[in-house]
Formats: sequence, structure tokens, C-alpha cells
Amino acid sequence: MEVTDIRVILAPAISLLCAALVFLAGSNKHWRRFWMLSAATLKLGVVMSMLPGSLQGTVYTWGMIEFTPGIGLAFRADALGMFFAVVSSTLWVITTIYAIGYMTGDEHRVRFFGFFALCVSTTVGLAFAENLLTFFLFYEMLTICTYPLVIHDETPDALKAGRKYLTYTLIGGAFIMVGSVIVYDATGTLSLGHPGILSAELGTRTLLLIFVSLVGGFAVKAAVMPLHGWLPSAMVAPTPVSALLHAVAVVKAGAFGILRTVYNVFGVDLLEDIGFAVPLMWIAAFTILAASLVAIFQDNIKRRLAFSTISQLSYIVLGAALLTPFAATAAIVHIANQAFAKITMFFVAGAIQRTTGKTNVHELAGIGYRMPWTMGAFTVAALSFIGMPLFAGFITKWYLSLGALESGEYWVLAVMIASSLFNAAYFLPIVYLAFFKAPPGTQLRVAEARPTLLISTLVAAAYVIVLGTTAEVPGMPFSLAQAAVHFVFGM
Amino acid sequence: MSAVFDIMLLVFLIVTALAVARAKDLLGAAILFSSYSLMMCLLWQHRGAPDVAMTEAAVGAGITTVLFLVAIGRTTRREK
Amino acid sequence: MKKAFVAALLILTAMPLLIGVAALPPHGDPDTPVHTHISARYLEEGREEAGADNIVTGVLLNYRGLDTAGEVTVIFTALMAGLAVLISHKKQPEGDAAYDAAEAAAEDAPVRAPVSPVVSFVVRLLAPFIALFAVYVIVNGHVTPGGGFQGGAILGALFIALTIVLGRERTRTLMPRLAQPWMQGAALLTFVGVGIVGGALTGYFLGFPADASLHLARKLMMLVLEAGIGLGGAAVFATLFLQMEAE
Amino acid sequence: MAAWPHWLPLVVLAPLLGAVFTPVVSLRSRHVAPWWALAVMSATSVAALFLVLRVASEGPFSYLPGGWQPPYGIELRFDEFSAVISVICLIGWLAVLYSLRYTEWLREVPKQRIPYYYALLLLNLGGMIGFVVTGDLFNLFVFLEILSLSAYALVAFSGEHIAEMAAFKYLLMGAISSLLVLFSVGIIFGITGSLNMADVATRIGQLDSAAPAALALAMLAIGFMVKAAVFPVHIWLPDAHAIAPSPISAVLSGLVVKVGIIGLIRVYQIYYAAGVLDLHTLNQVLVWLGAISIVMGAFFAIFQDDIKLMLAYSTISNVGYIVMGLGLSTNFSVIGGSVHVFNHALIKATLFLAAGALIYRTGYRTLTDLRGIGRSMPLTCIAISIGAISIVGIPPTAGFLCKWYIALGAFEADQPFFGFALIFGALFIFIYYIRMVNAFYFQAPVHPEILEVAEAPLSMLAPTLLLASLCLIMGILGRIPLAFIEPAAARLLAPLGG
Amino acid sequence: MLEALWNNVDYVASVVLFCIGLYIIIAKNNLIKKFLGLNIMETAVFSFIIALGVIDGGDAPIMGAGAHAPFSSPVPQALVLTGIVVAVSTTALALSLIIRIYRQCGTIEADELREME
Repeated sequence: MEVTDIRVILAPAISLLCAALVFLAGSNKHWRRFWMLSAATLKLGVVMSMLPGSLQGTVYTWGMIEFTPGIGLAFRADALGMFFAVVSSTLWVITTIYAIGYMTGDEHRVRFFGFFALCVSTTVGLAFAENLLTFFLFYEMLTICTYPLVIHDETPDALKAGRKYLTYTLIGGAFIMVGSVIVYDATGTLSLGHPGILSAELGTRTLLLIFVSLVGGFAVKAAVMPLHGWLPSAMVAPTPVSALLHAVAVVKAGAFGILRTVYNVFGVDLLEDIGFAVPLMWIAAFTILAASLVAIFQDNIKRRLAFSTISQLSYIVLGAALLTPFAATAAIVHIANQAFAKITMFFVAGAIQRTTGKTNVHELAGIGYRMPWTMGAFTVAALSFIGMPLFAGFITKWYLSLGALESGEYWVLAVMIASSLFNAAYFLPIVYLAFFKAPPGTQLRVAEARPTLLISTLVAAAYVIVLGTTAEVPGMPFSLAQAAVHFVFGM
Repeated sequence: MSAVFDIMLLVFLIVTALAVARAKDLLGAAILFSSYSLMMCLLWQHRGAPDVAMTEAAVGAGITTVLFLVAIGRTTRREK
Repeated sequence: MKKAFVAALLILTAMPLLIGVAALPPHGDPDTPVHTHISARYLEEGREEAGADNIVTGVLLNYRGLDTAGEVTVIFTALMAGLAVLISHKKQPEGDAAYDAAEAAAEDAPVRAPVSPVVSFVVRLLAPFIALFAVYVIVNGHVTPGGGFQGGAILGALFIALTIVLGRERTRTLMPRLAQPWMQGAALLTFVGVGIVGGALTGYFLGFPADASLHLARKLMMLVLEAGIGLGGAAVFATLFLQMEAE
Repeated sequence: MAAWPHWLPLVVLAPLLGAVFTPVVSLRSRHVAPWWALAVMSATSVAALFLVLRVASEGPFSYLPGGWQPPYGIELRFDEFSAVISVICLIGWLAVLYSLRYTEWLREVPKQRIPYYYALLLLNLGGMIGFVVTGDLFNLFVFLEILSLSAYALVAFSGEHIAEMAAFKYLLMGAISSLLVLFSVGIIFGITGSLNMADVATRIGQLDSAAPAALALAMLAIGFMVKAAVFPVHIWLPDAHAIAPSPISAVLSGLVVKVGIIGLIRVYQIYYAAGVLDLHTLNQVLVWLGAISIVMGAFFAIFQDDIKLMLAYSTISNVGYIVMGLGLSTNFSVIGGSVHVFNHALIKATLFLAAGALIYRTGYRTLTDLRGIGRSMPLTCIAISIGAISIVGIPPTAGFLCKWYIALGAFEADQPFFGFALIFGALFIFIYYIRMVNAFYFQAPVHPEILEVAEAPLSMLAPTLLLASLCLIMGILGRIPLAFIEPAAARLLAPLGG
Repeated sequence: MLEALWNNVDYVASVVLFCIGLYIIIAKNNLIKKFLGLNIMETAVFSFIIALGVIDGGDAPIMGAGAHAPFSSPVPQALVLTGIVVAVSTTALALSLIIRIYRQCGTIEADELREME
């Protein structure tokens, strides 16, 4: 059932308006905070208000501009899009609170918050994009809006990282454009349809071209190896930005794009027939393992988290490539699981850096005594990644394994297990260092981070547990993911 | 007879043009160009285009040459 | 290296040109499209239709009047361009007298070698005759070879010769400051004026009445056009010369 | 009003006549000249508006000056491609307004020259209008000369050290290209006995030998490619466009190079209709040259520090898009290419006017010197940013749909390689505009005083912002020009069976 | 081919002159010389166009007493008249520019100017 509903564009519009208001407010921090917080809450409200309908299979649409027949900007909130939107608007609220605390006293705060709001706007726009063109537009806008955030400090390092980031993502964007043009040329439409808009009659060559262009383009932002080079460099950005980049906006935009390509451009059946998904599966599996391995040897906390992100993102890609309902559930739900867990970790890293100035793993010895709550949150997130039951990450791994069994790709199980081990290998030492390795003479005095930082960190960590324990409760993201899967697979 | 005259004119034109190309003295080149124009004017008169011939005489050989002379006077006479 | 490049370029230019022109309809053949298509009509009907014995003038002013209007605009453009490029700081004091470029320049014109008295005498002697000839060429453009433009060029050349012989002070009275822009633009102005009159008479801009009753009007319009073109051409050439000289 | 037949000659003659009167009205005070020019352009714009409305409602129409039926007289032919006069009038009007302060500011320029500047600008605009509305080959050449001569002089106008040399280079190449055009007009007359384009198109097919027609085609194409600054013959453009006064750069880059494109379109109109030659070779050459122009122009632009030089190179690459669109000769690509003639004019004018405002206020023209300017001249820099995203072709700006259509055309013509070239060319363009934005907003100023300068004066800011907003509006309303040009493109390609 | 060329010897001469002009423009260094070359090219084109209009045994297209058919075509002549005016205009502008360049740089040799840039 499709319903025309203004809320579909209201959601991105709120953030857009917020960005404008933030720029207008200038250096007045009270107004700025007021706008940031009220917009974030309002948007969460708007998105949530669509949730009940969406769970029942209602699709909200809003066509905006048609440049020329078949080419225009249009929005549609189906279950998959809603899932992404819910995750990102929830995270926006948390990150805003965190960022307000983190950025206090920074020189370019206005610019930071303005572009921050723009990023969220584009993310929701991406989630609700009805066609490839709208998707591409918001995808590119995301690139542009995150650029000022990456180079926020304006140091030579930051500028260099920004250049690298742009080079990677813009080239990726160009590939998406190529793909879109070919899709339009082949089918005369760009709408993300169901069960996909391509058909086998187009010939393998065209289909391959489209697949490589689109998936290759999205894979840049999804940091699938070997296209991941920008991500560790972009770590120079302030921590809330890293959190946003890694957990919500940028990388998820890429992963989400791959989901859209697989489910709505090609369609599961067609991909099954032509078998393009198999190489993608192998690449994703390789990325999961290789990135984990690299992460083990990183000393800088944020770099270690970055490689962990690369590894985790490929779960989504792998889930999509397996082309079974269970795997799809895993892929979709992992958008949320990874997001909350990873954002927790980044919050922790940021809090530690702001409070103690430490950025490397080996400096963390005994930090758990000083910041027990913060490190507690870190532990929760780490356990989630390792795949402990009761934590969000378990759900992903469980369903992914089911999906692998369903499709007969048993080797994926091995990948899962290895990945869990690697995750343990690079996260648990941190926990161990923090709580059990206090250097002699450490003052065992609790000195937590600022309340804004701490609260948002704890909220994020709480979400990790909630996601892991309440998967079967209706109304939770998991049910939405299942609704999306039902829709995609026509169940 | 007419054909011979024609050919002579054409050959002369080409020779003058080559002379313009060779001349190192710009003033000389300009004068050569003027004679080239006059030759052209003759040719056109002969081709049944008296209007054009007249224009070429007045403008091509006249005004253009004067302008070239002025320009040479204002700049330099020698080509390096 | 450069020589080879030049040679290659020349050969690359010459070969296609030669191949192309060799395949043109034979030179001088009366049955080629050049002679059988529009030219034929001009030659047959042009005398009556266009009102000029000299068909070239008829084509220029009547059939293809807009081309000629464009042509006079081109020389006007050249004048504007020359002035915009040449007027320089040093010679002219700041002020609103923008338009006596030539005049102001004349005041401190470079000292030039005196002209030979023989030349001077001949020029002065011939001046009235040349002027008369120019006027003849202009006025008779529609019956004999010549026309406004040729006459204008002769007039301009005469002006230049006189300036060289007599000096700027004497010749500038021929082009008073206030009249200068009018004279320079005369050609296009008359074109538009005549065009509008013709438009009123025929319903088409730049039209010439073909009615027998209006033959005189047509003659007059052509004459005015020729005169305008001649005056404009002469003024433009004279000003350009003066400006280049002054620089 | 739109039915009044005489708008067509009026729209051509009004600016030319206005130019003739410019020295007259300036006799008393040179300050009258800009206002006069503005008035003339306003009148021309009104005429242009009526003409465009008429062509939109009833399709192409003709005017016969002197009342002679074609091919005996000259025909003024107003078709959809001629509607580019709307952009000519708009940008011309804004350039005049912009020049009001800008010319007075040019220190090297003696004040007495200024009225001639306006006269030349009017002549240039009038020449362009004449060029796009004429239906006669020789008339085309005459108007080409009017606009070229005035363009050469305008380049030299700024009086800067190398301005005259740039102008001379431009003049030399321009004169040769005009000569090629004249030569081929002669050849065409020689084989058809006619000069009227429509008539030529019907007669040129009746030949024994195709060699002269092919020669004429080649020379016309080369001649117009020089004017349009396509790859191997682009060398005059960067200097000329960078050194000219900024409003002139806007006119040159936005409009004058497009004249070459319109010329190419006219050539195609003749030759496609005639069907005498297989144009596949020429098309392929154009597509390749277009692709090379795109990549090369963008590539050189990346390494420029001078902001205007950078914009000049980007013009080369954008002309490459248009030429490629024409060369692909599919419905989509021709529509995209033709509409890009309009849209690129708006975009590039925005960019040059904004760049001019920066130079006007700061006196600096390199990206290094201009660092940090975004903080003190926010509106101008926003205009530049809008222009930048438009020229890259990001939806929903003006540049998007054209490039989309051209790319689509490439895939439609089964030449996907060029689709890739196009999109990756756009990527290059993106990179150098990001360099610019980077310098304006994110890098520490080299000259601290740059943070103190004021926003550009209203007479310069208003045109810039108006054009910038048009870049957005034309993107959102992109289907209007596309739908408008579609019948013309269809007619152009009809003989191909497309 | 050769015979065709011989029949069209006027055209061939024009092409030769055209190429000589082009040669001067490319190979010569002096700006004034280049422009002389351009003028030669221009006259060559004019000559070509005039030759198009020629008819064997033709008279000038002036219908006066004593005129007798056939007449040369008037159209090329009209075109060339316009062309000559255009040529002189271009020359005037070019020479103005050359004068200014000499003023500013003290030379009109292309290579020396290039070095100055």
C-alpha cells in the first residue's frame, strides 16, 4: 500500500532547516544548541511516527521534482529505508548531545554543527530516495558535507586526509553515475523498484557493467577492500565526526547502496540467475578477515576502530551477497547493530582523548579505574562485536550463519568464527588493559568524562544491549528489518 | 593571348607573394604587398569584376598599405 | 623540427584544397550552378527589380542589403576597436572630452619630416579633382563600377594625403568634434533610416519599392545609401589613420 | 505583440544601432554610455522575449529583409537554436550592468576608452544575435566578423601587460578561422549557386563529386571549432579569457565560444538535410576531440592557480561536452548538447562575474592569494559555489540534465567509452572546483587583510547572484529547455532516421 | 586530376597563394609580417570567389549601353566587396594591436614576446 505523505520529505527537511538555522545563529551557542537538539528530537519524532505504518507494510511516498519524464527527485519510505532512517535519526540525537559536549571551545563550531546537520539530512534523504538519481544526489551531497568535517582541524594532515577521502569517494560517485546512466539507458527508468528493475534480457555485458559500476561505486564508501584506503586516514577528524562517518552516515550510505543495488536494482532472483553475487561474497569475506587481522596490529585506538569498521561493514555486504532471507535479515539488522556498537566505541575513544589526552592503546592501562562507566560501555560494545549472546552483534552473526546454511555456503561459518576470534583478539586486550593492568602508582580516583559525553556513551551502550535482547519484541528495529526482508523476498 | 596574360598575372602574383615572404625589410614587404594588390586588381578587372577591382585598388592597395606603413613607422622596419 | 612541422601543415592544407577545388564545376562554364541559379535571376530581372544598372550594386544594396549593413557595421567595429585599443593615458588629460581623440592627439603630434614640396604641391593641386572623382564614384555607383564604398575609400585616402601634406590642424576642420561620431556612424545610420523608410513603403525592412510610380523614391534611397556609406567609410578610415598616427 | 513581424530585424539591429549611437550620446559625458547601453539591451531583450515566445508557440519562422524570397534575398530564420538570443540578451544586459563599476576600476585603462567599450560590447552582442538568427551563409560570415572583431578588441581592453598579445593571438587564429569559413562559403556557392542555408541543403546533394562539399564541410567545421575552442585549436582561449575584463570573460566564455557551436549546428543542419555525405567520420572526430577537450581542459584547470585561467580551461572542457553531444548524433546527446549551450552560458557567466568581483575587491587573482575570502565575501563565494556544483553537473543544478543527456546519448549510440570519459571528466572538474572552495573557506589566508574586504557593490553582486539563482532554477525547471529544443533536435536528426 | 587542375588554374593559383599566406603566418616571426601573410591569404580567397563567378567570354555585370551577355555572376563580386571591407577592418585592428604591443614590449617578434610572458 502506497501513501503520499509529506513526512517523507519532512524528515530530511528538518535537518536541512536546522543546518540553515545553525549557520544563521552564528556564534550564539544557546540558539545553536537549541536548534540542534530540537531538530534532532523533532526528526526522530517524525520518523518514529511513520514506524507503525511501515511495520504494517505501508510505503510512504512523495514525488518532488521531475526534471524530465523519468528523471527527478522523489522520495519513498519503504521498510528498508525506514530502518536506515530510524537508525540514523536515533543516532543523531545521541551524537548531537555528545558533540555539544565534545566540541565545546572549538574554533569552527558553527561550521561543524551546520555541516553535521546537513550530513544527517542527506543520510535520511538517502534512506528515503525513491530512485537512483535521488540516491546519487544525496550520496554526493554526503561526500561534500562530510568533507568540511574531515578537514575540520585544517591541519596539513587533515587536509591531506580530506583530499584522499574526496578522491576515493568522488571516483566512486562517478562510477555510480555511470551505472545510473546505463540503467536508465537500458530500462528507461531509475526507480528503485521491486523486485528490481533490470531483467536478464539486457545481456550479460550490460548487466555486468551495471553491477560493477554500482556495486564498485558503493563499495568505496562501504570500505570494501581494496577500496578502503580513505577510511583510516579520515581518522584525523574530530571524534564525533569519526563516529558519524563510521557508524551512521558515510559507510552506511555505501552499505545501504549495495543493499539497494542488490534488492531493488537487480532483484534477488536475477542476481541468483546471473551469479554476480558470488565474487562479491568472496571479496566481503576476505575483507572481514583481512581488516580484522590488520586491526590487531594498530596501536592508535581510532585506527584500530577504523579497521574494525571495515571488517564489520563487510558483514552487511556478505549478508546481501548471500541472497537468502536470513542473510538479508542479518545484513539489514547489522546496520543498526554495528552502528550502535561502533558509535559507543568511538564515544569512548573521544571521551578518553578529551579527558586524558590519550590516543593509543598501550596508554590505556588502568584507565578502567579512572573511567569505569566509560570503559564499561566499551566492554559492552566489544562483547557485541565478538558476538556474545544478549548483545546486538550476536543477532547478526546468528542470522548470517543461518543464511549461509540456507544457501549452502558453509565456508561462511568458518569466516564467522574466525572473525569472532579476531574481534576478541583486538578488543579484549583493551578491556584487559583498562581494568586489570593498572600500572603501579595509578591513582584510583574516578574522574569520568563530562556528563554530556558520558550520558550519550551510556545511552548508546544501552541500545546495544536492548538490540541484543529484545529482537523479538514488535516495534524494535529487528521487526522492521524483518518487514523489509518479507517485502524484498515477497514472503 | 588572354590566357597568356592570365598565366603571366598569376605567376606574377605568386612571385610577389613569395617576395613578401622573403623580404627582410618590412617597408619593402609592405610595398610589395601593395603591388601584389594592384596585380590582383588587374586580374579581377580582367575577370569581369570592375567593382571589386576598384575596391581592391582603393582599399587593398591604398588604405591597407597606408595602414601598414603607419604601423611600420610606429614600430620597426626590420624583421629579425 | 619546426620546418618539418610547417611543411607538413602546408601539405596537409594544400592537398585537400587542391583535391577539392579540382572537383569543382569547370571554371568559366556557363552551365554551372553559379550561373544558372540565383545569378541568372539577378542578371535577368535585376535591372528592373533592383533598380540599378550595375547589378553588383543592385545585389549589394537591394537583394543582399543586410549583408552590406553588416559590412558597414564591421568597419564601424574596426573603428571602435581601434579607438578602444589605441587611446592611451599619456596624451590625453582626464576629462569629459572623450571624443576628440584625434584632435587632442594632434596637439602634440610627433614632429615629422617635412613633406617634399613637389608632393605637397601635387596633392594640393589634385585634391579637388580627387574629391570630385570620389563623389562621382559614389553617385554613379548604380550605373558604373564603383559605389559608396569605393568612393568612401578614395575620400578617406584623400583625407589621409591631405593630413600628411597639410598637417592635422588644417584637416581636422573637415571633421568637427561634435560631428565626428555622426560621420563615423553615418553608414549604418543611413542604412537603418532608409531601411525604415523602405519598410514603410513596402512592408519589409530594407525593402525598395518596385512600383514604377516610386522609381524616383527608389533612386533617391539608393543615392542616400551610397552617400551614407561613402561618408561613413571615409570618416572611419580617416579617424583610424589619425589615431594610429597619433599613437 | 509577439505576432508583430518586425521584431526579428529589430533584435539584430537594435544593439548595432545602439553601438553607433554610443559615441554620440557620450559626447557630453562618458557616464551616459553604460546607461545607454543598458537601455539598448533592455529594448533588445524585449524583442528577444517576443521572438522566443513566438518560436515556442508556432515553431520556426522567417523574416525576409527587402521582401525578396529566398534564395534571392537574405533570410532571417528564427528556429529553436536561435532562442539562445535570450541568454545573449540576459548575460549581455547583466554584463553591461556589471561593467558600470568594473570598467571605472581598471587602472590601466584611460577613461576616454570606456564609451568605446560599451559600443564594442553592444556590437559583440548584436553580432552574436545576428549570427544565430541568420539563415544565409554569407550573412553568417558577416555577423561572425562583427562579433569576432569586437571580441578581439574587448580582450585587449583591459590594457594589462599581455592583454594585447592575448588579443593578437586570438585575432590571428580567429581571422584564419573566419577565412576558412569564407572559403567554404565560396565553395558552397560554387557548387550550389546559392547562399541560403535551406536552399543549399536541398541543392548540395545534387552533385557529381562530393569532394568539394566534403572540403567545405571540413573547413567550416575547423573554422567553427577554432571559434568554439575545441581541443587542438583551443590555444588562443586560456589567455584571452583570463586576461579580458571579467564581464567580458563572462560574455566570451558564456556566449562567444557558443557561437562556434551554433555555427557547427548550422553546418549539421545543412549537411544532415542534404544527406550528401556520410558524416560518420566527422562525428567520430568531433566525439574524440570533445572527449580530449573534456579531459585535457579539466586536467589543465587542476594545475592553475589563477582563478580566471582555471575557469578558462574549464570552458574548454565544457565546450568538449557540447561538441561530443553533437558528434554522438543521437537524439539525447544533441538535445543535451544544445541545452548545455544555454546552461553553460549561465554557469560560466556566474563564475566569471563572481571571480571578477573577488578580483575587484581584493586585487588578487590567484587561489593562493584569495585564501579565506569566503569569510569576507560570503555571497559572492556562494555564487561561485553554486556555479561550481552546476558545472560539475550535480543535480538539481543547470549542468546536470545536459550532461545526463549527453552521457545517455553515448550509451544509446553504443559508445560507452565516451560516457565514461564524460563522467570522469566531470570528476576532474569536481576536483578543481573543490580546490577553489577549499581555498575560499578552509585555508588560512595568506593576506590577512583579505578578511577585511567588503562584499562586492550591488551593481556587481546583483548580476552574479541573479545568474547563480538561475543556475539552480534552470536545473529544477530543466525540462523546459529540453522540451523546447527537442523538436529542433528531432528535425536536425530526422534525415538520419533518428 | 591534372587536367581538372589545369582547367581550374585560377582556383589552383588561389590555393597556392593561400598556402603562401599560411606559410608566412606560421613560419615568420614578425607580427607585421604575419599580418601581411594573412592579407595574402585573404586576397587569395577573394580571388577564388571571383573566379567562381567568371563565365567564358563574359562581361562585367553592368547593364549599360554596349553591354552584352553573357555576364559574370554578380554575387561573388558582391561577396568579395564585403570581404575586402572585412579584411581591411581586421587589418586595422591588428595593426593597432601591434602598435600597442610594440609600445609595451619594445618588440614585435613573436618569440621574444613569448619569452616576456
